[in-house]
Amino acid sequence: MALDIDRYAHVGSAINRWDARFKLVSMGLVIVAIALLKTLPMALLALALATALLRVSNLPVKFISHGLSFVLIFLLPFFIVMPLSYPGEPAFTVLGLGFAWEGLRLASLIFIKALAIVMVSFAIFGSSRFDVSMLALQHLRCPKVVVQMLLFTYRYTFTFLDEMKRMHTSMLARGFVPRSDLRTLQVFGHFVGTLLVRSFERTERVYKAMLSKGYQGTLHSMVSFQSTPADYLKALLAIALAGALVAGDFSGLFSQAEHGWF
Amino acid sequence: MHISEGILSTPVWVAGYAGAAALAAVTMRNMDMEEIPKISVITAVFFVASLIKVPLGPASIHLILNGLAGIVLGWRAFPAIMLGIILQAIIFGHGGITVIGINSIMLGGGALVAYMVWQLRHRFDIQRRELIFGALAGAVGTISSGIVLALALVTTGEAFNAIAATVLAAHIPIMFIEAVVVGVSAQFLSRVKPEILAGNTPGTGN
Amino acid sequence: MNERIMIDVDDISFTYPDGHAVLKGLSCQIRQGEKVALIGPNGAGKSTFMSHLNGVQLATSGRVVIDGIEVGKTTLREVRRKVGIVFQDPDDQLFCPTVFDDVAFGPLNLGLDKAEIEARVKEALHVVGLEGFEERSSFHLSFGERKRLALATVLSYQPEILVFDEPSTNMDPMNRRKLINWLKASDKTILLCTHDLDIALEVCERCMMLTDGRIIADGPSKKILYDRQLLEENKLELPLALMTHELLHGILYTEDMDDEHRQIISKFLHAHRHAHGPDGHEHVHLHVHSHDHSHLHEEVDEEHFHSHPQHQHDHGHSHGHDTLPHTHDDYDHKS
Amino acid sequence: MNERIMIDVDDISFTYPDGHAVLKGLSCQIRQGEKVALIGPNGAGKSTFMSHLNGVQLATSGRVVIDGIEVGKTTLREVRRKVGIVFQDPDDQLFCPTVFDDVAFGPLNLGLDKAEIEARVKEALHVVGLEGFEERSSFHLSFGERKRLALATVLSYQPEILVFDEPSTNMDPMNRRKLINWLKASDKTILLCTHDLDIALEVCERCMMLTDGRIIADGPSKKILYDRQLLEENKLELPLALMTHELLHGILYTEDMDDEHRQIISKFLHAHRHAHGPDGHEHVHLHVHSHDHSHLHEEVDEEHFHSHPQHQHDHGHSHGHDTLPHTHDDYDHKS
Repeated sequence: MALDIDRYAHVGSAINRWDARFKLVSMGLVIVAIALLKTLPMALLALALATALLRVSNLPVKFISHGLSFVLIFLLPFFIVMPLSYPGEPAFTVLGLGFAWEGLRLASLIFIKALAIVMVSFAIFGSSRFDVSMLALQHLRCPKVVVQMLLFTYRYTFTFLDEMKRMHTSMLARGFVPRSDLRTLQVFGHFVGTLLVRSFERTERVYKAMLSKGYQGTLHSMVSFQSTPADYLKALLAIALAGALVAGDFSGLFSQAEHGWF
Repeated sequence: MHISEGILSTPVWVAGYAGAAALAAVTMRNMDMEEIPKISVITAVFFVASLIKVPLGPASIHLILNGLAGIVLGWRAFPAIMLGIILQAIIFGHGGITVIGINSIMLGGGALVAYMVWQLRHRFDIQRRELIFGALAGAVGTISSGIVLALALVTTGEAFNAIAATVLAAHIPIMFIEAVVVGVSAQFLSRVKPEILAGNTPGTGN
Repeated sequence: MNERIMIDVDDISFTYPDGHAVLKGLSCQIRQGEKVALIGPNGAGKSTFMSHLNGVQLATSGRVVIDGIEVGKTTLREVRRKVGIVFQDPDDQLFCPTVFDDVAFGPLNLGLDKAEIEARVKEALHVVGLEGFEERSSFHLSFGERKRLALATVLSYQPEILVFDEPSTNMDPMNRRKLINWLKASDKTILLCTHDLDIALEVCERCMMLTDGRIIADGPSKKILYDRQLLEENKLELPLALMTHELLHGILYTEDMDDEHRQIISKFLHAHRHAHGPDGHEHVHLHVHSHDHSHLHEEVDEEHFHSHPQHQHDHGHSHGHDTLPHTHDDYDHKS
Repeated sequence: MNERIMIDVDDISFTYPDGHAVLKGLSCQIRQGEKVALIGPNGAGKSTFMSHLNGVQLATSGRVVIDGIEVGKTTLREVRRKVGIVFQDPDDQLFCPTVFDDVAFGPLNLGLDKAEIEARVKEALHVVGLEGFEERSSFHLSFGERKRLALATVLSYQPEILVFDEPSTNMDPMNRRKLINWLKASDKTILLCTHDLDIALEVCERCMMLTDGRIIADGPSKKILYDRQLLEENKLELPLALMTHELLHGILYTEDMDDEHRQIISKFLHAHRHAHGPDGHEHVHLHVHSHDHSHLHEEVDEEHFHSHPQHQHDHGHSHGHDTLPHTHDDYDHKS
């Protein structure tokens, strides 16, 4: 499982060079705009924009498509359940269940919006080093404690993932085969407990090491942000696009769901 | 288990953010310097442990373990889970940016309920208390999350009622799995490293 | 030497999906009862190679045959029954509430009956000297005890082949000594992956060097481990035992001493290597003292003072790279 | 020897709230520039003792004075500035997003200005040979690299006293050698807690043995580390270098050899220890080759073949416990 979202952060691009503070704010607004959309044509337009953004970011297609596959899996059921359970008059019936075009439209809308948002967030976080994104958040008034905890958690995720893999290997090496039975659950219960005990012991050592190096409760950083006119320009462009999406959506040019959203 | 991006109506996810911020503020009160690295490191374990897949018939599911987080971290389980959800949204695009609030309430709220159930064990003097209350906490943590999820869907629009019902039903087998895993873990921890469990004396937080 | 081939690795390669190649055409054969050291610098592929021996990773190409069974998806159960791997960090192998449960984990996976499991646990704990620890939790044991317990969890599985990853790491010297005695006395087929060249020299007659995904040298330990050039090229260091010996030679030529005496001493140090060199006597000292050290928990006795004789090496006082007697090289540099 | 006392530990005890006593009246003094090894079995209290040196744990009774400053709640900042501890597991010390941030962590906490911090980071990374790694994440480095990085994170803090917990653990021989060279060349006050008695012997002139919360022996390394009885009573083993030397003696008396020759050889081995014994010559070999090994990343050179001369030991072929020349015992058994 690849956990380092920023492993292609070194790939140069207009998005990569964008001051992370500006990127977070303006792209955040784009995400909100997409989330507000209620019509299919505007959602498709948002998807097209998100695709263009990823092209500009130069992130490898394989890296992105792997991330997007999760969204796909989670949202597929909606295509089945929504059309068959949409309230009101069904268009026709399949196997005794009413099929409503409106339900299918709603499912498509959800799917397209989700895809677009996840693509935009990949463009945001895939194009900057993780710590830089987090420090940008801190500059944007996100509480320091939260940012510090996010950085620590992220860092130790890798240590524990390695630890877990080694433990798992040693289980397999002694012939363990997970099944749908009580013993498997018990083994996993002990496994998780062991991970927790080991990490608890590690927290003590980490804290000791931090104290030894003069830790006083705050994480200082030397990362500094410097904005250029280009950063403002990119931000303005992004915000304008977000505004356009929402305006197009509210203009009444396109139909909205009757029972889906208020 | 989490809500994906794009499903909820705007008022619902905005309310989710507001509620999560309020809960985070309350549950992070009086956090001292020492807790910062400790909670972070334990959060990393929960994050990693939630990648464990348990076979369920022909398919397999990921462990949730929010009940266990409640047992171990007490009230601090809420900020911990919120951190995990933020990371998940950023790293995997699981869940999503707009649903961080509602997902935190769903799983973190479940953890808080689980912690309250776990604390009830002090009123009983029975054998295998940790196993039983751990299992209850695991089950309650899961099912509370399922209920929050269903409610969020239902308030989004009546078109989602059927989905809400399906999701709630799907939580029942997961509830059993979580109950066993969390119960066994709780018993294990109480034996091996009792100081890791939250609220070992009645009435204290973490 | 027994002719049954327990490990037969035929030209295996392993490449990660991201294109990173770890093993690049590796072959070797290990016979029943052999004790083989696998040495090489960090990152050479030792761990990956080990995971191939019991199918935790499957080769991209080539084949691994364990005691006649080809490792593949359908044979994992059988293969894992034959190959026991003792990993470096005991904590990666201990995850049960009690010592008993940890040792019983493997046998339980084999589906053995209760009496058999109990017997095996008892035996394995006896071998590592942890009888009476059954109900303890591994978290409450010392590091040395956990390291021994990790070995017991594999022994109870009764594999015919034992693979060790850095068995002596982090051990205090006394526990290291106990482990060496046990390894020397064991009659299992043993593969020892280690940086501790002294343990390799002491336990294993044969040594393979893995570098950059290939076996680049395979032969008697006292050849490979005395080959300064080979070791240095592969970021390893001469075993301490040998370094001391060389040092004496160095001093021999700096001390103020008459030539006759120097000759006598030099001859002694020289003779000493050759007496135990490749002329037939070589195993005498290895086995003579290992008759009853089958238990790790035995107190260390005088025996270990006899364990190095065949490891001494003589190439005069020069510190250059060309001092090895390459005349009787019976191993091959494959690089 | 410099007379400034950097570490002055006066009869400290430490008892956990649950009543478990770890340190039981421990005293020692370490002077500026001294390199001292702290050895002892697992569980003797080494880690707890280390935590007392920079006030991460505070003594229940007794006092610790670091370079004239008594360790206490009000002096923690000053004390931690003077004492740098390099812990065993690098993952416990590398908690920042990038290599740069990890090395800058200490200086940032000192509130230094930006240019100074950058200079220190650069220098520390240079010393451990990790220049150019600034932007990498520590979790993507190899184990050896992380171990060196952990050292850099302490060096950038520029402490006057360096405390190491098992610095050579898990290192491959090449990295171990680089570390030894660096330690030998360093002019800091160094306390080395280790099981690796060979590294203790090579780096430190002085050695303390900690057992059951007390220092039970303190003296020249070549005395303590050659005291078989003391080591065995404390579950340690003679350093390998010494074992080999002893072995040669053993052989001397089993080989078929005329008495005259035997005497010459025996005299050589014996003389060799005494030439570098406590009669004044003892530091010659330690320092003569260490002039420019201040960088861990230097290639290992011939120098390490000269590093053992003062460690040889002669006590004839007997394997008993009473063979040490106790006549010039200048250290004290306090037990």
